[in-house]
Amino acid sequence: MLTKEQIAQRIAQEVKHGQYINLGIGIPTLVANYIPRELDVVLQSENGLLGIGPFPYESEVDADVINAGKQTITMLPGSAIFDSAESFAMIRGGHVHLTILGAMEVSEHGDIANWKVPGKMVKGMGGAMDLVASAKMIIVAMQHCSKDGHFKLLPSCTLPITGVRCVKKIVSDLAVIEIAPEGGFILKERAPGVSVEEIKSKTAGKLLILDKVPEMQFN
Amino acid sequence: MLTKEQIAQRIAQEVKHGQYINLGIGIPTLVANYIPRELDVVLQSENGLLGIGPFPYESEVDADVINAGKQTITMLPGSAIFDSAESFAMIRGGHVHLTILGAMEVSEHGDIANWKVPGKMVKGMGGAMDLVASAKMIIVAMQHCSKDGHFKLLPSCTLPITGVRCVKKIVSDLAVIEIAPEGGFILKERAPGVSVEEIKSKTAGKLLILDKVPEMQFN
Amino acid sequence: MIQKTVKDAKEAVADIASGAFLMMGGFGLCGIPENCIEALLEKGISDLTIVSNNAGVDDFGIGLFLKKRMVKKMISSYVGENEEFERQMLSGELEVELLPQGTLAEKIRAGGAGIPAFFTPAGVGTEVAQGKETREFDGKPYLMERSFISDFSLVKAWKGDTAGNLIYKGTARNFNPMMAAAGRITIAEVEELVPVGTLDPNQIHTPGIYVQRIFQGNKYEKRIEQRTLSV
Amino acid sequence: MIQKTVKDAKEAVADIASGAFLMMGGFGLCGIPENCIEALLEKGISDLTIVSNNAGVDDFGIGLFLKKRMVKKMISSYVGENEEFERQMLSGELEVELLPQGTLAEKIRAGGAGIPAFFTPAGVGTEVAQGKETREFDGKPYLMERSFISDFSLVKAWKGDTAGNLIYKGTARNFNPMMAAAGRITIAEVEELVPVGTLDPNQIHTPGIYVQRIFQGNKYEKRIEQRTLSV
Repeated sequence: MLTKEQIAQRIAQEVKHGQYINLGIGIPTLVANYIPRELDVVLQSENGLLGIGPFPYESEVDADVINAGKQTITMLPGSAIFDSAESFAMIRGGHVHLTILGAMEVSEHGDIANWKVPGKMVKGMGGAMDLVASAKMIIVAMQHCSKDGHFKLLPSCTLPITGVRCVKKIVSDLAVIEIAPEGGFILKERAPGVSVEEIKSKTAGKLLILDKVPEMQFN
Repeated sequence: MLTKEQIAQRIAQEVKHGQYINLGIGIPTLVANYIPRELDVVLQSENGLLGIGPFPYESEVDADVINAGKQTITMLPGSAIFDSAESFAMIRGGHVHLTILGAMEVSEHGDIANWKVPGKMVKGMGGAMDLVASAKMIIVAMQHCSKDGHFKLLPSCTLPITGVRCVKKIVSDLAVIEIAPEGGFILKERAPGVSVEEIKSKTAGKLLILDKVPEMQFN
Repeated sequence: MIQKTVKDAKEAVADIASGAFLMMGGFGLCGIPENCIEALLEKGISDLTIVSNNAGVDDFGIGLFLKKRMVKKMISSYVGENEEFERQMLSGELEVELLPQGTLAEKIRAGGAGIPAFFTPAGVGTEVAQGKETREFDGKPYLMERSFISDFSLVKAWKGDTAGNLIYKGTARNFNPMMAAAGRITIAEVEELVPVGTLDPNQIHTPGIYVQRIFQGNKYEKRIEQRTLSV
Repeated sequence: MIQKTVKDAKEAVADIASGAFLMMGGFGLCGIPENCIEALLEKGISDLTIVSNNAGVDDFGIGLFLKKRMVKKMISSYVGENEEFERQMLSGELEVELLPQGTLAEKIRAGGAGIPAFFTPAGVGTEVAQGKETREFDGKPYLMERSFISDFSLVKAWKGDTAGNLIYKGTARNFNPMMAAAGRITIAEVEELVPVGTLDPNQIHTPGIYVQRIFQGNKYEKRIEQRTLSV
């Protein structure tokens, strides 16, 4: 089973040179730490910044420079600031190539639920609905099952969804999975030491095993 | 009969303190010269400027600072530059209070035609269609008849129109006219020395004379 | 230039009454109109409808309005980090309309720009689509969204001049420019109010035409929600 | 940062072929991509569809394309001041779509922003409304307008950095920012190309995400159409 850091590390392998990327809150934010330095990519923060830099040192903290998780951050040389309408023009217009975000549930058709648990939790969708409706490549970072053992990879979502048929890839603590165009979770890679059987038993939706399923590689 | 300058001078009397104003090409541009200095107003140029200043002196000419008539101009202290989408956001959103523009024809219902003579001249509507569809107050500066004696204030326009039921007021070389909500040209003022009879004979649309018709006053 | 200066926040918000439809700039606590918020708290009005991306935290920003039960309805995209909010919402005391953040931003932008409606892919097939027209363009489904115009927009900028021109700093810009354009009356509070002619016309973020009142705020706490440091 | 620099105009436009759908920035001759225009003239391609507010003058700007019969269709708001244009249009050699300037600007803005369609009051009841859906909102009629996306957008800025961030000067900004966002490939030519970190992030007009190629122009004539002076 992967740690959160390892999930982030595996997702970072999906990043390509020249991409503009939006990282959601939580595990996705950690991905930034593992993107190879030789790749030039730019991180977008939907509250209005291209070129997210590292967290500031104490002396650099500026309350007017935060990311979408409301964390204090820095800007990189070449950064640009813009308003929220422009930020989502960028996202909606397909200029952001890759979106990485968390999920509570994903269906075998690529539907995603991550913004509401009726009667329990309603924090709102923030920018997630715009992101999943627009980005060309959407990767979900998530735990394969909930802590109390409930399935999260399902035939169809039980929670209110964030977007329809949008997720392309999932990296969980157990596996790398792609969504088949006609529906189904294609098992592409296993976490080190995790068996195909275990993944099968923890996936409620249709799991497709088209080929040998190698272990994930980390360098 | 008024000169072009006098038409502009009479229109300037309609300007109110605190207004944002868009002036079209031709006579409307001249209005700027007659706005009383004690009134604070701001002139908008639809190519992306608030705060049009006077023409530049030779040494101040900047090819990157022009008005919508492509004339070199200057900016005033407090000016702001913006792009064309923002400029028409301003116009369409009703933030520009007063639009003054020329016309080839106006109908008694306030329709205006000023962008096309089929088969002869097609320069395009530029920003005129947006302006007449949006501004709260639209004043037309025009010659009452064409040079060859054709009527221009008509029951309905014969040329392709620029906007429907939008003109509120006309200042011609002969008269100040308001458009009646139910249709008709209400004669409000005569040019010095011009008789009501003459105006009647030069207006093809329904001319309404509700009251005594004073001569225009110039100071 | 047209002069827009008012004395202070109290004068600026004097005619905002109970039942008003307000827009308030800011993302989290970043770029919020702190001085106007304080002045409204003192007025003690109620039944407000507020468009704001977030709802502050329990003891700062719009959270303070919630505590005093000044709000009838919130229109936001994300309302976590606020327990009193959650309590009022779940108990039904507070009406809440949640919208995708980009849809929210664009509805406000459209309002200021005289566009009554537009189409967006965000929210298609979700709860957000309920009661909205869905329509295909080039084979892809979109929702039709209507625009927002406020009675009063309360925005916060870094610098402003007496003609109402505004410049924002960093990510404190966020929703402020669109809200400034979408207010019937827009009140701008700034950290520094300067004479006209001081700001470079090329660098104005909000042209003065959108601003009816401007004043320099008394003080800015600029509270940080997540102080995250490199070590 | 992602590096976008190309050597010159020739390299920048190398893959623009006959039949392409282009957007070209500028209002009149102010803010036009002079170096890209020259490079395209040398390539001698044809059947172009060009979105540009104006069509240049007979011997400068897009007027030069018209002289060489490179243009199949112009989409503009105002095309006066160009005799060859008028001749080709009236003879039927040139297809022309005239749009209200604000509609043109917003169609481009919508294209870059992923909005397939929006409603505007401009043109209701006129020739422009032909074939378009008219719809009432709050008792007022509006036209539905679709968005534009170009194969290539050619824009001109004052300063730009190697990551594609752009700053415009004066009214040379005009249509350039929206077109930059609405191009599948956007080529920016600038008067001064600077290293990343030189431009203030708060003052970027076009964020680099919209720009795929950038170069410093060889020279700029910046011809003035109406040199009007105070005396």
